[in-house]
Amino acid sequence: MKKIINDPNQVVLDMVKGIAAAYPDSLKHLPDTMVLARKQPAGTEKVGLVSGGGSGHEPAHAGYIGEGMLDAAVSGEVFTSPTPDQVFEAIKAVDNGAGVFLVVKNYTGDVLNFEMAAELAEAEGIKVDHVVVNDDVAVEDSSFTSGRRGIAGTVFVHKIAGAKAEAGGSLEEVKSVAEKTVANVRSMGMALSSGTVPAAGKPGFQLADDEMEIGIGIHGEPGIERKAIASADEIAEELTNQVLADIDFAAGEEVAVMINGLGATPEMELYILNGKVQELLAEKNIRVYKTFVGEYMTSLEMAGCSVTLLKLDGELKELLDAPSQAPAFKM
Amino acid sequence: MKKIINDPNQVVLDMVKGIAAAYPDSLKHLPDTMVLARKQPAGTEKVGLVSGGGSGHEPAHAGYIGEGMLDAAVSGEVFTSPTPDQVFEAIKAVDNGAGVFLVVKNYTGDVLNFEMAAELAEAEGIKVDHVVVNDDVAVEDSSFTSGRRGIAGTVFVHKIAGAKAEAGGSLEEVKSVAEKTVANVRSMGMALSSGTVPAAGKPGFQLADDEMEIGIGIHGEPGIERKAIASADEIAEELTNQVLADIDFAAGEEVAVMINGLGATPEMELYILNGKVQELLAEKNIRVYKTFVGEYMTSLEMAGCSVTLLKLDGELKELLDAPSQAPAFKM
Amino acid sequence: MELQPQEIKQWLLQANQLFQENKDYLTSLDQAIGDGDHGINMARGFQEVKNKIEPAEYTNVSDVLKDTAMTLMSKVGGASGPLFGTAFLKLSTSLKGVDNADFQHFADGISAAAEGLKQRGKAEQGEKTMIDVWLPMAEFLQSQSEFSGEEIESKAKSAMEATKDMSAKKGRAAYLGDRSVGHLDPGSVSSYYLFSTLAEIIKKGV
Amino acid sequence: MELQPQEIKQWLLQANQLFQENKDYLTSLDQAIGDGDHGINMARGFQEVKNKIEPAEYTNVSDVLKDTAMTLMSKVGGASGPLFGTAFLKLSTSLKGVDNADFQHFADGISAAAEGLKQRGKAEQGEKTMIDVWLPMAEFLQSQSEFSGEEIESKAKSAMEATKDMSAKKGRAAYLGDRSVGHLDPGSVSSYYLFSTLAEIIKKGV
Ligand SMILES: Nc1ncnc2c1ncn2[C@@H]1O[C@H](COP(=O)(O)OP(=O)(O)O)[C@@H](O)[C@H]1O
Ligand SMILES: Nc1ncnc2c1ncn2[C@@H]1O[C@H](COP(=O)(O)OP(=O)(O)O)[C@@H](O)[C@H]1O
Ligand SMILES: [Mg+2]
Ligand SMILES: [Mg+2]
Ligand SMILES: [Mg+2]
Ligand SMILES: [Mg+2]
Repeated sequence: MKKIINDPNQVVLDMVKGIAAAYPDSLKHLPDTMVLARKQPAGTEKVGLVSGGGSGHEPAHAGYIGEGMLDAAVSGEVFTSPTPDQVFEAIKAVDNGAGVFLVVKNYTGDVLNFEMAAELAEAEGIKVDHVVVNDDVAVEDSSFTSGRRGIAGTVFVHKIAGAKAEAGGSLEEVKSVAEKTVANVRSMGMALSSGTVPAAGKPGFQLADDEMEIGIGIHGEPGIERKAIASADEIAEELTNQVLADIDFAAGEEVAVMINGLGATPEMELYILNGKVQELLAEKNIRVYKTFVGEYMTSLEMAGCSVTLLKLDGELKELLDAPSQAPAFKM
Repeated sequence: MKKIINDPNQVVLDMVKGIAAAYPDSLKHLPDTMVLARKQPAGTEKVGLVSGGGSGHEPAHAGYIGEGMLDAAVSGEVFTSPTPDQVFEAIKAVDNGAGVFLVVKNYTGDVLNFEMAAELAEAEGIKVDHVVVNDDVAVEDSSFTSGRRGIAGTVFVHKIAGAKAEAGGSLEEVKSVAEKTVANVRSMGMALSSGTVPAAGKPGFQLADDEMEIGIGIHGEPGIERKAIASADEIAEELTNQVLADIDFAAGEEVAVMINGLGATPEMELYILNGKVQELLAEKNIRVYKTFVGEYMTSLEMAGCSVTLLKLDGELKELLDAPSQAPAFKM
Repeated sequence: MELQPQEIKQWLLQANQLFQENKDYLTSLDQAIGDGDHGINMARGFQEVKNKIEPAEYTNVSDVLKDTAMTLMSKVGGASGPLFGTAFLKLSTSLKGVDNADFQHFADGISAAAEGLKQRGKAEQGEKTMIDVWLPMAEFLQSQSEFSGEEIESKAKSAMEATKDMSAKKGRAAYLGDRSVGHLDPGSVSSYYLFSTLAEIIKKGV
Repeated sequence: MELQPQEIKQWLLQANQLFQENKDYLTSLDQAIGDGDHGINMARGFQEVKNKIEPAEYTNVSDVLKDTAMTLMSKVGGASGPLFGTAFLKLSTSLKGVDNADFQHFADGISAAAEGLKQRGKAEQGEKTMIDVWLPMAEFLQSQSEFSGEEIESKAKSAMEATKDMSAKKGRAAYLGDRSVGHLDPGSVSSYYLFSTLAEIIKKGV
């Protein structure tokens, strides 16, 4: 394992401190927690927006804190959901009376810990609601199992719910746009290599030199198929088609596209992939309203990418376009 | 070599097309070239700002095209300076009568090709001037040799010269702030592993599992020292001290900090490094005005990072803070 | 026999030792069908449990178990943190009011824990989760009238081993569906460790 | 003897073959003390030269060389593109007005090319660049009165080999300073390939 770290068991705290040190004017690190929160002007009365999850997905989630997006982010251990007490601290820190909305990715751990935090907060009289993001079409959407995972599409939920909260939307209104976003966002990823959890010290899985894995999760959870590495065009086709197969598109409908790098894949490759994705959408008469290419939801230094499509209507477009000061999603 | 590409010999063209496809409203791909340029409103009369270099440093340079930053970027083959005719096309495309300013990194190839392009443009009556960025303190600053390399500090030159041009500065004024930036910016990098040029098919160099290289260049050019991998704190100390040793600081002076990832290093590690860099600067009574953490000037999928400090005065601060719509440097 | 606060403490301290020793093994189980952090999570959590309960003096079993529950809840995270936290919290609540745990009280506590796990995890038996150890164990204890170290050990072991042939329906392994067959469920192995150290304590106490 | 347009063309086409065959070797030389693209650059550039000049009909040597120069200039990039481009442009300009190149004309052209390289590269002899092949070659030719394939080959080879012991002052290898000693300069090896194929053409033509 080669990493720029100090103690493998201290990476999250060191990181949280390093993030706070980077943005002292806009961020504060809540003492004795792994919570980063926005420094808000006194008298703010907006709905508080909290997200978080295991670490190792940077810039998710702390990079999305800022005017127009999140109010706080909770960092768990690497690839491990944060604990309820930590989430509870975040909720308390951002509650201004209008209630707090939680954006949760659909993993058992995240759901359990955030739910318990919400219970703790409600017991103290704080209004809390949440949405569970499950955009990963690599996994079957079943009510008999854990269901689909939440991956890069979560960033669109942050953006849109954040814009609504910033605009003064009520807790119910924020929830309603967040649910609309979840209903309309789909993603799928692939990997060429695994990341290494610092405390584990070795890669989460092994792929041969000529292999790739389609449908991989952002924690290295196995995908749909392991097979010979294909060209960028073929990968674009496979991911895009799987995403499109999962959601109905009428010709002429508009989408936002996110081409997300999983950590070690150079931007060059993401743009090469994007070229083909755009071509495929154009062929299918799906109009691209806006494209985001970069690292939005990573998996440590995994090499690979994901493709996310978000079907837009007028309301979602407006919220997607709203200003954001979050360092990782400035608009 | 595992990459998301089609033909290893077509990566630059595929990438340029993919970038153009991502930002169709703001960017255009000049036909039959590797030049991307800003779509400007008719009647624009600002100084045109052109940068470029070998590919493989994404988001440099095309990611910096946008209002408030570059007008065009020229992409050479991977790690290979673009040719004069390509740079010339960019110059012609962005010239609106106020002249064109070139930001060149100090590599023999870049300097030669951009100089020749300037000669071609001048022969056609276009006013052209340029600055050569040489921020890498890993290399001795000598007039008897090629001198220092240009690395991540170049992004600050884009930002500041871009803001000046956007504000209506003349070619001379743009040059003057660019030169001031170059005089005040210093960087140094390190690597844990090498990137692979697609057409070469194998890594540029090999580091053992317990080795790192200090002072590496962004094309894999060897550094100052190859030694046992150190902790993030030690790396922060080594890079920061080398940078500080090269430029005089009076206590209380202000800097902009850039912690730049070279490609495969997760943002988590960059923030861990940042924590220590900020601590070191605070100890030395150097005030940090603004911090940028992310991938700004990469070297394909090299694992590693660089630390850049830019000494600021009132003028540079104002220009650094000016709005920018460039996808990779929104402010 | 009755389990005294000191024995409950010993149980958890020995379990901690097992989690430290088997950290890499548990992590490798989780790498196969999950995200590869289970051993790290349990080792971290039980180290904190040790730090919390070792120096403390307890006069009743409920308090040791409550401290354990709260520590797991706030130090583990992931799926296993709230789940093991819930299990120990239910066990603690169930034993409130007595100093020592007699067999029936303890058996009822394990039943409450298993029920709590089902609710928290929204999972049923047979879905390849830790529930597949806790529920059979609860049922087995309800069929007994006295602590038996040997039988608890063997029951826990066979329940744990039975997860190997299951196809996961809950937790991360569910993403693999039938490809999870052939792998032990990491959380069930951890649960087995808990019951096997309990069995040792019982054997010593008898 | 005189070099005719057809021979110049043959020279460059054979050089292209050599660059294709030695692409990996040149790249590995550049990986050691540069950025590992020199072989790729030369192979790409000379492939384009071939595409340009092979189908064309030339009535004078200057035009073949000019097409070569312009192609290298616009297809290679990096340091070697403008440098080899400049060398061939100077050679072409120097041979303007004659159909075939006699020895003295050609020798003067190589001198002009070497001078052009020095100016373009702002470099001197002994700094471990391609100039260390071109300049000795120019001086050698000025001391002769007729083409000699053997001597051109051996002169180019020894000049190329001499770069091994030099410490780089210009180009990317200069970042290494004295650590560049012990490695051949890639651009000098490419320059040697040019002169060694020229030598073969001369040998055949004699
Ligand atoms: N819904 C659930 N109900 C009960 N137990 C579960 C559930 N989901 C997961 N588990 C248990 O949690 C274990 C995984 O724990 P751990 O790896 O620590 O957390 P995570 O899955 O969040 O990484 C699984 O092996 C399984 O036994
Ligand atoms: N200033 C210079 N003058 C002359 N030749 C130079 C100079 N700098 C570099 N070279 C030559 O260029 C060669 C490197 O070419 P290449 O690898 O294609 O370009 P780059 O260095 O831009 O990657 C060196 O081996 C050297 O011979
Ligand atoms: Mg986990
Ligand atoms: Mg090069
Ligand atoms: Mg796990
Ligand atoms: Mg080179």
